[in-house]
Amino acid sequence: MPVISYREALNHAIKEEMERDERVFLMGEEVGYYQGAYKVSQGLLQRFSERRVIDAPIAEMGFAGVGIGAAMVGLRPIIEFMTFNFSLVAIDQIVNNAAKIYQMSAGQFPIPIVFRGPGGPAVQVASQHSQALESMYSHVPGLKVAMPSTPYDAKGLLKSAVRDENPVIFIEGETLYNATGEVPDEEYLIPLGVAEVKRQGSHVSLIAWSAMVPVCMAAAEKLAEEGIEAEVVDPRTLRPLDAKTIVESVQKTGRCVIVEVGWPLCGYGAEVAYQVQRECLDSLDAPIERVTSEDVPMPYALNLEREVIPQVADVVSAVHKVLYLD
Amino acid sequence: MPVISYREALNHAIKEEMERDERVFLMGEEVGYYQGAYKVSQGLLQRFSERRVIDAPIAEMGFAGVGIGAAMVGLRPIIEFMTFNFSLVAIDQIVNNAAKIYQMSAGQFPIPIVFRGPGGPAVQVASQHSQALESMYSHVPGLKVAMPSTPYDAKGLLKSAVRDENPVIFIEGETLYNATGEVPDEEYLIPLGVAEVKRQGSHVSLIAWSAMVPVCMAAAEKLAEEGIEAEVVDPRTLRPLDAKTIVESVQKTGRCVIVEVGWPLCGYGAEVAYQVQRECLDSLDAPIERVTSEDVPMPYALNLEREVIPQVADVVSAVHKVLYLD
Amino acid sequence: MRRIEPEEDTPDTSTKEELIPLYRQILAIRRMEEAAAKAYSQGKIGGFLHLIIGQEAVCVGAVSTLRRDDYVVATYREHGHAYAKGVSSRAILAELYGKKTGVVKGLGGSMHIFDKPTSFLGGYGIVGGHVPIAAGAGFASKYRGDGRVTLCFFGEGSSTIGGFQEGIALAALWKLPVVFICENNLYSMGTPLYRSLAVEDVSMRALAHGMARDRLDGDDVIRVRRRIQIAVDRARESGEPTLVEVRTYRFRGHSMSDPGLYRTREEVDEWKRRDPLAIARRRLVDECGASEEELRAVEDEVKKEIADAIRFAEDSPAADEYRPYVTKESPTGD
Amino acid sequence: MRRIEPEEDTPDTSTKEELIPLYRQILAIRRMEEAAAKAYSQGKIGGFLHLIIGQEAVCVGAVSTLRRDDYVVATYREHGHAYAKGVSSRAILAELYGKKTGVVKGLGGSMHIFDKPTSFLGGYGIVGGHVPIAAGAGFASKYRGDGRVTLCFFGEGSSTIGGFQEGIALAALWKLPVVFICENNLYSMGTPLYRSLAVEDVSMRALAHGMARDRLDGDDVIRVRRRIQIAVDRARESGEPTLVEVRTYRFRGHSMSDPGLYRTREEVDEWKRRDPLAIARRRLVDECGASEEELRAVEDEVKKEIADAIRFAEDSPAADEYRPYVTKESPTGD
Ligand SMILES: Cc1ncc(C[n+]2csc(CCOP(=O)(O)OP(=O)(O)O)c2C)c(N)n1
Ligand SMILES: Cc1ncc(C[n+]2csc(CCOP(=O)(O)OP(=O)(O)O)c2C)c(N)n1
Ligand SMILES: [Mg+2]
Ligand SMILES: [Mg+2]
Repeated sequence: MPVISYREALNHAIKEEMERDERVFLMGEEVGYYQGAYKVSQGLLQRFSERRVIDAPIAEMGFAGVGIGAAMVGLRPIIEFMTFNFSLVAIDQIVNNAAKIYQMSAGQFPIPIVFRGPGGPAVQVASQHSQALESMYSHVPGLKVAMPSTPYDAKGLLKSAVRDENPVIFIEGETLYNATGEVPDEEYLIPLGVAEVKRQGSHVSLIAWSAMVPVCMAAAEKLAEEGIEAEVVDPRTLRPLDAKTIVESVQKTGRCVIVEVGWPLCGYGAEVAYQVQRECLDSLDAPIERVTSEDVPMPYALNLEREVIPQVADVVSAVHKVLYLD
Repeated sequence: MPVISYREALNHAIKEEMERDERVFLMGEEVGYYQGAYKVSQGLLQRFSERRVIDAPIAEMGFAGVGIGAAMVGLRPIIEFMTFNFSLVAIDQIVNNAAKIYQMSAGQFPIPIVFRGPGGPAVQVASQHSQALESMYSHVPGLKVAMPSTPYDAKGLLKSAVRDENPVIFIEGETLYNATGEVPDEEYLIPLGVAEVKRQGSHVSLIAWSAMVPVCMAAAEKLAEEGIEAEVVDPRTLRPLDAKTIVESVQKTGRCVIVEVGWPLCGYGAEVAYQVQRECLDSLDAPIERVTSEDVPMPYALNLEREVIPQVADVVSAVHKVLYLD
Repeated sequence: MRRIEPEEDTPDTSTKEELIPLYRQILAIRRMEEAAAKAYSQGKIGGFLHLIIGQEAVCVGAVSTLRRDDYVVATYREHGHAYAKGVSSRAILAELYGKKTGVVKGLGGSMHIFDKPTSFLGGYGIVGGHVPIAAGAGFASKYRGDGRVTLCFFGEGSSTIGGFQEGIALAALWKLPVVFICENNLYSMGTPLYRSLAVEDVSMRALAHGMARDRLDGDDVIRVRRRIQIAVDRARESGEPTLVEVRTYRFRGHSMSDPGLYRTREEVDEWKRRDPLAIARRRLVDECGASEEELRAVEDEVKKEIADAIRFAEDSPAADEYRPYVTKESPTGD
Repeated sequence: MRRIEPEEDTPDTSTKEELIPLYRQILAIRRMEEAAAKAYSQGKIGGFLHLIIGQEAVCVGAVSTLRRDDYVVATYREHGHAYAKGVSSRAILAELYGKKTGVVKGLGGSMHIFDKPTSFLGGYGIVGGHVPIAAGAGFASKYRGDGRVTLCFFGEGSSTIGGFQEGIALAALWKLPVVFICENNLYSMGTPLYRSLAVEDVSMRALAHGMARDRLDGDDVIRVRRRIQIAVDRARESGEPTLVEVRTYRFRGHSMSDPGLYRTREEVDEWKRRDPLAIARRRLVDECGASEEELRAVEDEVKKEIADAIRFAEDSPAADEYRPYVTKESPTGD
C-alpha cells in the first residue's frame, strides 16, 4: 500500500470530495495562493480555481458564519482555521449557529459543514498558540468532533466529515502532519463514532487520541520490555464517542489510563473516566488514572514545554501506578 | 439576620466593593441608566456616577478586552455580561488574554477582573439563550470560576472575586435572582475554593452548584420521607475545586450523584466524577451517577424544556439507582 | 425628532394596486403583534417577546421588493419580517404558543422563526451573529449564480459588534448580493443612539469597505419600497452589497418585560403621529382614491385572519418532540 | 509601488541631535533582528519568529514621541517596538533564546514580550485581540486622569477582525487617548492588500466612528515622528483617539518559515531602495552634517551592543520556572 503523510492524506481527502461533489468548497486564511499555512491545501487552488478555494481575510467569526450561511442553503463548506487557537474568536458562530440551526429550524436547515485545522500544542509557539480545545467543542450537542491520529484515519474520517449532514469539528494534530502511514489508493470512509484498538494488550488500557496515540504506542513498546502488554484504544471521534469499544477494553484489562494533551480540569478524559467507571466499576482493579498536560498556560522555552506536555515516561509511570508497581 | 434576595446580595457586594476601592468599576450593557437588565446594578449609577458605572455598547469582545487592559494597568473591573450566552463572542479575550497575561508576562501583569452575569437556562428563552458554559471556563488555567447558589454565598463570593488578583468568571443563577436568604449586615468574605455541605446526610452524596442546589435540597426532602438521608455538597467554586470536602462526603456515604444543568458530555460533573472515583474507588458502593440536562439544544416550549432540564424527580430516581432501589 | 429627509419630502406616488397589499401586511403584522402581547400578558406565551409595533413599514416595504426565492435573515424581532416573507400568522402565533403546529414545532419560539418554503433563513438571538450568515447566503448565490438576493436586518445597536463588522466587510470584499438593512429605532434596549454610537449615521459604516449606502425614514412604506428596490436591483444586477439605514421607532418597550421608562411620553407620542399604519392608510385615501369600504373590507379580513390564527394557536396540540432535531442522520456515522 | 505621499514630498528637516538617536535605534533593531534570524537558523531560537526588518522607522519614529510612562501595545512582530520603548536587546534576545534572563523568563518567547518598567504592555499572538486591551489602557488613563497616551500597533491584515473593529469603536465613543497605528506592509502573510481589503485606505475605518485619521509613508523616521506627534498631542490634550495608517514593507518573509514566494524580486528590491535605515543615514549626512566618523562610532557601538546581547543570551541559564505564574496569590482563596 502507498505510504503517505498525514498532510497528504488530508489533502487527498479534500481533493477527492471536491471532485466528487460540486457543492464542496474550501475557505480559510492562506488556503489558496499560499497553498495553506501548513500546506494541507497544496495544489487545490490550481485544481479548483478561486471559486472553490477561497482565501479569506483574517475574520474567523465572519468566514465561519459565511460557511454556515452557505451550508444552510445547500453548499457543503470546509472552513479551515489556520489553527484551532483562532477558532475562539469564531466559537459563537459554531456553538450558537452551526450547532443549533438544525434544531432551531426544527430540522428544516441541516448544516453540513466541516471546521478543520490543526489543534494542540506544536513546538515552542507559547501559550496563545498551544491549546487543545476538544473538550469545549465536545461539550456541545449538534456538533460532531473528530481527531485522527494516523494518515489512514485522517483521510477516512475527513471524507466522512465532508459527507456528514452535521457540523463537524475536525481537529488535526499539528505535530502529526509529517507522520507517514499506509493509505490505500482505493476510496474508503471511516464512519464517525467508531473507535479503533491501535494495539492489543491484556494488562492495561491506554485511551488516547490525536498526537497522544503515538506517545501511547511508544509507551506500550517500553512497557512490553517489562512484560506489560498495554492495549491502546483510539476513539478517533470524541463526539459521538464509541464508549463501547473503550469499555470492552477496560473490562478485559481491568485497568485504565487516559492520556490527553489538554489541560486536566474538565478535559475530555474526565468524561471518558466517568463513562468507564460507570460501566466497569466492578472490573476495575485500580482507580482510573489520567495523564494530561500540566494545568498551566504553555511556556515557550523548550525544556519547560517538555515538562508540561505528557511524555512517554509519564504514560509509563501512570501505568505502573494503576498496576501498583510504583 | 436580614433576609434579602440573591439579586440584592450581589448588588450590595458590588456597592460595598466600589465604596471600599476606588479602582473598582462596573461596565456592561445597560448596567447604568437601565439599572441592569436583571436589575443587579440597581442604584449604582446614581451612587457612583457615569465614571464608574459604564454603559457599554453591544461589543462584548471589545469591552471585555477594555476591562482586561484596564486591569493590566491597575484598575479592578467588574465586567457584566447581560447573560453568559453572550460571553461566547468574548471568550477569546478571556481565554487568550485574561487567563494568560499573568503567565505571558512572567508575573508582571496580574489581571484582577471579574466577569459576571447570569448563566444557565432561564425559562423558555430557547437554545441560544439557555446554556450552562461553566465546564468551558473551568477548563482554563489562569481563571477562577465561582457559581453561588444562595444570597449569602453570592455576596461573600463576589466580594472575594473582586479582591482576587486573578480573573474570576462569576456565573450567577438566572433563576435564582429572586431567591431569598439570610445575609448579615456585617461584612464577610467567602474564600474562593471552599465547598460547603448544604445538608448533612449519610446515605448518599449529592454534588450540585448554582440553580441545581435548590433542586437537590428539594430532592433531599423527598428522599427523607423515604428514610433516605442525602448529603448535599455545593462546591461553590468550580476552579479551584475543593475536592477534599466532596471526597470526604462520598467516603462517608459511599454513593455519589452529581447534578448539573449543563449538557452531559464533558460537563463539569464528569471532572467531579473522575476525582471522586480516583479517591473513593474502594468506598464506592455503586457507580457514580450524573444527572444533567439532556444532550440537546434547549427547546422553547415549556413542557419540552421541563423534560430537558433536571427535575427533582430525576435526582430522586438517580439516588434510587445508586442505592439499587430501582 | 431626528428625521433624515426634510419634513417636506414627499415620497413617490403610488397606486391602490401597489399600496393595498402593503397596507394589508402592515395592518396584519400590527394586529398579530397586539394579539401576541395580549396572549403574553395572559401567560400563554413565554420567554422573551420583542414586538415590532411602529416599525412595520420597514420590513413590509423592504421584503416587498423580493422574489419568493430570495433570502431574508433577521433578528429576534422578526415576526413582521417572517410574515412579510410569507409565513402565515397561524404558523407564527402557534410557534409563540409553543405548539406542535408552530413554524418550528415549538422549538424556537418568538426569537427563532425559520421557514424553508419562503426562504426565511431565521430569527437569531445573538446580536450580530446572523450578519455573516446572511453574507453566507449571498456567497452561495454568487457561487451558484442563482441570481438570488439576501436581505439582512439588524438594529443600530448591533452595528458595532464584530459579527456585523466582519460580515459586511466580507460581503464588500467578495461583492456578495446582500442588502444590509439597519432598522435604526434610536434605542438599543434602554440605550439611546448617542450613548451607543460615536457617529449616528450608521450607513457611514459602509465607507471603510467601499460599499454603496443609503439612509431614509421608515415611516412611509412606499419610500422604503422604492429605496430598497434600488439596493436590491444593484445586488441582483451587479452582485454588489448595500448598507441601508432606515430610521424608525418602536412604540412598545424593547421586549414585554421592558416598561420603557427611558423615553418620554412626548417623544413616543410624537413618533406615534408618524405611525406607518396611519400614513399608509392616509395615502390610500388621499392619493390612491381608495374608498372607506375597500379599506374596511381589508381591515375586516385582517381581523378575521388574526382571530383565526389565535384560535388555531390555542387549539393546536402542545409541542411534543425535540430529540430528532439535534443531529441529522448521515450516510456515515450515527 | 504604492506610495502615499508624492515622490517629491520632502519631510521636515531635522537635526543631528534629533536624528542620531533615532538612527541608532533603527540600526540596533536591524542588527538585533539579523542576529535573531541567524540564531533561529542555528536552532537556538524556536517557535515562530516574525522579523520587522524594513519596517523599523515606524516603531522607532512613533515610540520616540512618547513619555516613558506612556503605554505601547503591539503584536507578535514586536521586538522593535519593545526595544524602542526601552527594553534592552539583552532581555529581548535572551527571551528568544528561552532563557531565565529573558524579559519574561523564557515563558513568552518572540511573540510575547511584556515589560512593566517601560510600560510595554505586550506582544500578542491573536490578531486583533490586543486592540481592545489598548483601548482599556486608554480607558484607565482617562479614568485616572493620568495624562498617559497609549500607542497600539497592528497590521493591515488585522484591520477587519472584530477585535480591532470593536476596539476602535469603543475608543472613539468614549474618547480614549489612544493612537492606533496600522503598519500597512502590504501583505498579511501571503495575502496582498487587494485580496484582503475592499478599500486599501485603512485609515477610512475611522470615518464610521468620527475618529481623526492620517496616512503616511513609513520610510522616513522623521516623517513618522512628526505625524505621530500630532496624534499623540491630540490624545494627550483632548483625550481623543486617532487612526493612523503607515505604509511600510517587510524585507523578509512573514516569519522565518515563510520563503515569501508571493512577492517578486523586483518588488522587494524596489522597496529595499527605500530602506529606512539608509534614508536616515543619508539624511544625517546630507542634511544634518553628521560626519562619517560620528556615524561609524554609532555603528560600532551598536555592533558591540548586539554582540554582547547575543553572548548574554547564549551564556544565560535556561528558563526554569513557570508554575508560579499561573495564578497569583490572593487575599482570599488560593
Ligand atoms: C451578543 C449579544 N449581546 C447582548 C444581547 C442582548 N440584547 C438583545 S437585543 C439587544 C439590543 C439590540 O438593540 P438593536 O440592535 O438596536 O435592535 P432593536 O432591539 O432596537 O431592534 C441586546 C443588548 C444579545 N442578544 N447578544
Ligand atoms: C485570530 C487570528 N487568526 C489568524 C492568525 C494567524 N496569523 C498570524 S499573523 C497573520 C497575518 C497578519 O497580517 P498583518 O495584520 O498584516 O500583520 P503583519 O504580519 O503583516 O505585520 C495571521 C493570519 C492569528 N494569529 N490570529
Ligand atoms: Mg435599536
Ligand atoms: Mg501586513
